[in-house]
Amino acid sequence: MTTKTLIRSLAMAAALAAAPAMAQTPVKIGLVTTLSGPGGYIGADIRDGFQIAIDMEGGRLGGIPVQLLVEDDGFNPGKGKQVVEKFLKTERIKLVTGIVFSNIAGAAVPDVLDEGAIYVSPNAGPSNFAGKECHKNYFVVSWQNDSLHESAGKAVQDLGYKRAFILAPNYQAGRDALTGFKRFFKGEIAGEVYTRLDQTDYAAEMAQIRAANPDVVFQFHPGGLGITFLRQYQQAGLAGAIPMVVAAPSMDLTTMNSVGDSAVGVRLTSHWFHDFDNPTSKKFVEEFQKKFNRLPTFYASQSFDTALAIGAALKGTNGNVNNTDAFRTAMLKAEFQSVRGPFRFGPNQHPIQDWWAGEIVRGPDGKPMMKSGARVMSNHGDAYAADCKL
Amino acid sequence: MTLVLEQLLNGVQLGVMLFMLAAGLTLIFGIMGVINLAHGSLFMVGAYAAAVTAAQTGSFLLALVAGLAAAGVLGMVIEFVVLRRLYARDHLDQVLATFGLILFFNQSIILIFGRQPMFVNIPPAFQGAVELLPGVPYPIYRLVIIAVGILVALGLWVLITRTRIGMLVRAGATNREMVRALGVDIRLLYTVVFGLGALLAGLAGIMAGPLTSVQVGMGEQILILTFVVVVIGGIGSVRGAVFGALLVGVVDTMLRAFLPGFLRTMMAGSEADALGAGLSSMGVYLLMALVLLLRPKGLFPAHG
Amino acid sequence: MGLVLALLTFAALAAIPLFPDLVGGPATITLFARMILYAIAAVSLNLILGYGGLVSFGHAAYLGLGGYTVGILYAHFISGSPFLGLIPGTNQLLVTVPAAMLVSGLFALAIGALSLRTTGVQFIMITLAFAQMVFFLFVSLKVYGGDDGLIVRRPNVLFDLNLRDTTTMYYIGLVALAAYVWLVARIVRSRFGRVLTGLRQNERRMAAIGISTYRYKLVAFVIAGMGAGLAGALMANLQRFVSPDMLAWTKSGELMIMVILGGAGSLIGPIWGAIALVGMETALAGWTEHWQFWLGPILICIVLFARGGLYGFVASLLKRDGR
Amino acid sequence: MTGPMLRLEGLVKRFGGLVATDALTLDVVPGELHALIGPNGAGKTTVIGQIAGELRQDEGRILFEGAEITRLSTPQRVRRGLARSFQITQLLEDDTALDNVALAVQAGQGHGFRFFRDARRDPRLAGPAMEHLAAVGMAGRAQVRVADLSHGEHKQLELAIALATGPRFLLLDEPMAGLGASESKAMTEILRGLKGRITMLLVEHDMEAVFALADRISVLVYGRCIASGPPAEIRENAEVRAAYLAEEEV
Repeated sequence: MTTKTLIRSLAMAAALAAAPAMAQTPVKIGLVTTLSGPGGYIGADIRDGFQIAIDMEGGRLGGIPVQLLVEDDGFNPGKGKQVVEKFLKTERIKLVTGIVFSNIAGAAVPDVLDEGAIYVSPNAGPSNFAGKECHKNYFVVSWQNDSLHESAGKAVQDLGYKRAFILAPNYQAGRDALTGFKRFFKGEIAGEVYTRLDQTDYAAEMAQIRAANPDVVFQFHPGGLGITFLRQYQQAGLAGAIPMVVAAPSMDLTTMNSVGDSAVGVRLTSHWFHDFDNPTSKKFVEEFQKKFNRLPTFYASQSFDTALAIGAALKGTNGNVNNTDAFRTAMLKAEFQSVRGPFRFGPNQHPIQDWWAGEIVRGPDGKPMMKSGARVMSNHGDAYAADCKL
Repeated sequence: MTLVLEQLLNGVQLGVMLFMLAAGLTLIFGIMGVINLAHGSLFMVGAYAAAVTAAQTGSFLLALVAGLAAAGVLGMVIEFVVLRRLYARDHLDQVLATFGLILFFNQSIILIFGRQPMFVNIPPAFQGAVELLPGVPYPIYRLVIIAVGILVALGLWVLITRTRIGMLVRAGATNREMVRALGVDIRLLYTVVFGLGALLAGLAGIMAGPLTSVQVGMGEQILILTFVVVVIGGIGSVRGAVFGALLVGVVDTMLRAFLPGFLRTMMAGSEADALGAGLSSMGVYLLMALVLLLRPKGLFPAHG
Repeated sequence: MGLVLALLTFAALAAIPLFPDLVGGPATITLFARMILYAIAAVSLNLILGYGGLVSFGHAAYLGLGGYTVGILYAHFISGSPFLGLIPGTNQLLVTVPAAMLVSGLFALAIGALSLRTTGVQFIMITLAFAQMVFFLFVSLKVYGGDDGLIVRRPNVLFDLNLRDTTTMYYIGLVALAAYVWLVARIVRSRFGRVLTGLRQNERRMAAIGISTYRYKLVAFVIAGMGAGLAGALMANLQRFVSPDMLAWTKSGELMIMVILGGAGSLIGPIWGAIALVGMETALAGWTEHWQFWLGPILICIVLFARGGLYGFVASLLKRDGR
Repeated sequence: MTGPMLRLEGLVKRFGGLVATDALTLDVVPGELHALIGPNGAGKTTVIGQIAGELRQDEGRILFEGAEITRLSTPQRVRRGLARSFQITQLLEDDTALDNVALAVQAGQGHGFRFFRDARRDPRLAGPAMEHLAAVGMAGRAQVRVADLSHGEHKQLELAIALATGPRFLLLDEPMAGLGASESKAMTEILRGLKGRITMLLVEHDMEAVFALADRISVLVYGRCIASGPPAEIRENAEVRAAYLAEEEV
């Protein structure tokens, strides 16, 4: 026996000896998210939503002590990969979550899966991981990207509009958005415009919208882009004239507060609103407001749900994350109370859930306020599940 | 046809914003030989100071004053603390040090105001739209920006052609050594020029605030476009900055507005959109390459 | 002394994967591999910036072009359809890397031919603007992922080596770095190199002895572009991912910082610079989310007070001891 | 070859409102050392710049050995045998004296695109370079870095570099400026040794040297040539005396 193998077997023996105590060592969860750049507030809400779930259980999830490691991906796929690599190899983490943007997920998630670790998405649900390339260790708690826009398309259809002008930035998620919208909107497309991702002035697009004079405008511009778009929509005198329907990412609470008055009247669809009247949601909103002194966005709610889902799986496996098959079985049962109400995983391990309409109205204090409305879709999955063979 | 007119106005308005940034940048380089990447940060800081003041007081006038003051003061601090040590250095050092400034300012803004974009309301007097032609309403505020731009250009023209400072500026832009030989207090001239450039950048930021969201990184987006303007117009030339800015503004807007539609008449919709979006974002750079091929020193070179 | 420092540097770099625990675990091998690849790009930039005095602010464009060449060839290899209907895709490293260098070199030729008609600050702005143009080109190339980037699911193939293994990639990078450094060392001592260093010191003098400077600058520009293409091609294999971010203007700025930080115009200074900057960024980012808040002033201080970079500092220390 | 070696015809150069060269016409015949003198600000260096091709004249033509070179670049002119030295020395400060001269030799040989062989070990460069250094009396200083050389040595090195390009015509811009008496004398002797072999146009303030060396002298005032002729004639010219006296009074 060489020295090296001797050391190795000693280490192994030590590890075995420590096994009974393992239940006490916290399970490490790696949360890589976007904390810098214009989308940084989304990452902050995802981090805080997850943390609230842990805090509410006193440092545990599903009764198992957990340790949350948070790192910024810098809104940069390469950086995201690096963080994931560090999580997997240096920290030996088996549970990764947190990514906001589809392009970063596209770059980093394959590395997690290649290492045999588990990824649970609190936000991004790009189409390529939902269909043929679905994976047994890949879960999405939020939504499949398209369904955001499918629900908006359905809502526009239900509202009876005939001609829609649709706009999105020229990148994968933007193109998916318009595809998703068109899947459920059956009327005429009065105009279809791709904007630039770095664009700050939409004057040219406003002129095109006015020239086309549609019944309704659907646009997908998340974060800062959307704020700019909405303000200029009002400035161009279009806000009162042509109604707008958007999906949740184009009108979260942060966007609404930044936009101010021009948000009033905009309709949206989402799977969760902060005024939902179920106990889990109420408790979550209350605790979140108490700790962070602001209302949680739907991003925070998704992350909270993600933490609950992981908690349920941890409980089912008694905190053993090394047996990923057992973990997966426990996870798929989704034995937790979602803030959204009914929730379950579809065959491709993406959510099947309800979608709701909402509207920005003027609140009692005169400021814009987000209000939930009627159900738009029930038990809605996604269009890609059929391609997934698990 | 009315759509073309409207897009033309949009292009001019973008050109005016670019001009306010490019004028400062080109003068600072022309007189001091300094390339200042942090010029975009002045734009951002002006916008932030105005946004915060407007949110606190609700007065656009106060916001204007605050924005100008912030950009001016910051400009002076930058000049005094960092750039002053770089006048004698080569451009490389200037680029790197001001690159460091960008990182610092962007993070400082995040630390102070957070990452969430801010927004300024259009002052009530300028809200709404006017009908330029029947059926073509145009936002008053954008017209105001164009007007301010014209005033700034006229003001600069008077300053440069009719005053002693302007005489020195002109002399300095053509021959830096000559100004030194004239025995002028060069420090004062530098401070005046730099302050002026900072104020213009701040003004552009203040004007941009109500149009676009005020957010970290807004300075760099426009800075690179400003570089294109300066290169096309000719370094050190205010006249070049005017023409370069209008050219870039109009070309950029027109390509964006009409190229995809034009391509769609020739090929399938989605391909046309993708190609159109790509070509229109590269358009101004191709324009710059073309200008360089014909006139390597730009359209209106200040140096002989 | 330069040779000794160079040999010491390479010996140390060659030893790093043998003692992974000493440098902080296996994940850091990836970190060091990235440093090595950035070092290739920095050395290539140093050829024109440090030796030739050409302040190119768009060097990341060639890095990205190299990476995308690998990515695009891989995408066509997987799909089976040839690029532009002519060029078949491949995953052979011995094909993709030279192809990447060729593509980067051709772009450098076109961009350099235009940019080098100008000098000074105009040159800086123009190289930056052209790099932006390439950036937007890839952002809008929908078929190759556009803004989202392009995933290279499996790394290229080189004989029977497992390139998925970071240590293997590390040594491939190190060999490439050594080869490129050797090439640059030969070039700067050659007749061509004498002209190049003369250009930096006094371009007016060069004209006055009858040297038409444009062609020399252009050739150097192309050699440097090819070096960055090499770095980019290997980086695409290491990260198994390319995105427009690789050719963002901030990346060009970082490459310049590496050169200056390590010591412009010295053979191995840029290698130290690449290691130092990537290391510093990683350390700061691990410490605070607002790491750029600290990196910015550090950079300014380096520019203002530490002339000659790390290499200049070490060289002056050694000289003092020697006397 | 008949006619002048260098001919300037109606050269005009303006800087803004200032006319630096005012319809200047001047001939330099083969083999002569032609001195160009004049008070400060007369535009002598501007003229040199135009002949060397560093400044583009606004009007007029420049002919070299009968051919018009007005549109040629500086390197093209150098390759035709028209070299210059600088008043403010333009040297590669980080390199040795030998390197500076060797580079000029290399430029003359035209093999710049060689990438592998160590240029410093190339005897085809070092050999001729050493000869040129020896010609200006600097053989012993070949391995000294330029930054460590004295001002006088910089001036000598300037000349050696110009010679290394193998010129038939040499533009000398104040080679004695800032030199001490003995250094000036040495420089005068070096130039005297070149006379006859290389045609020269000398701009110089050191009148002792000018009158010792020049075959002909032209006097430039405010960009115009007010007198041109052999030294003895110029010495007696009233207008020249007035121009110089006026300067001394200021």
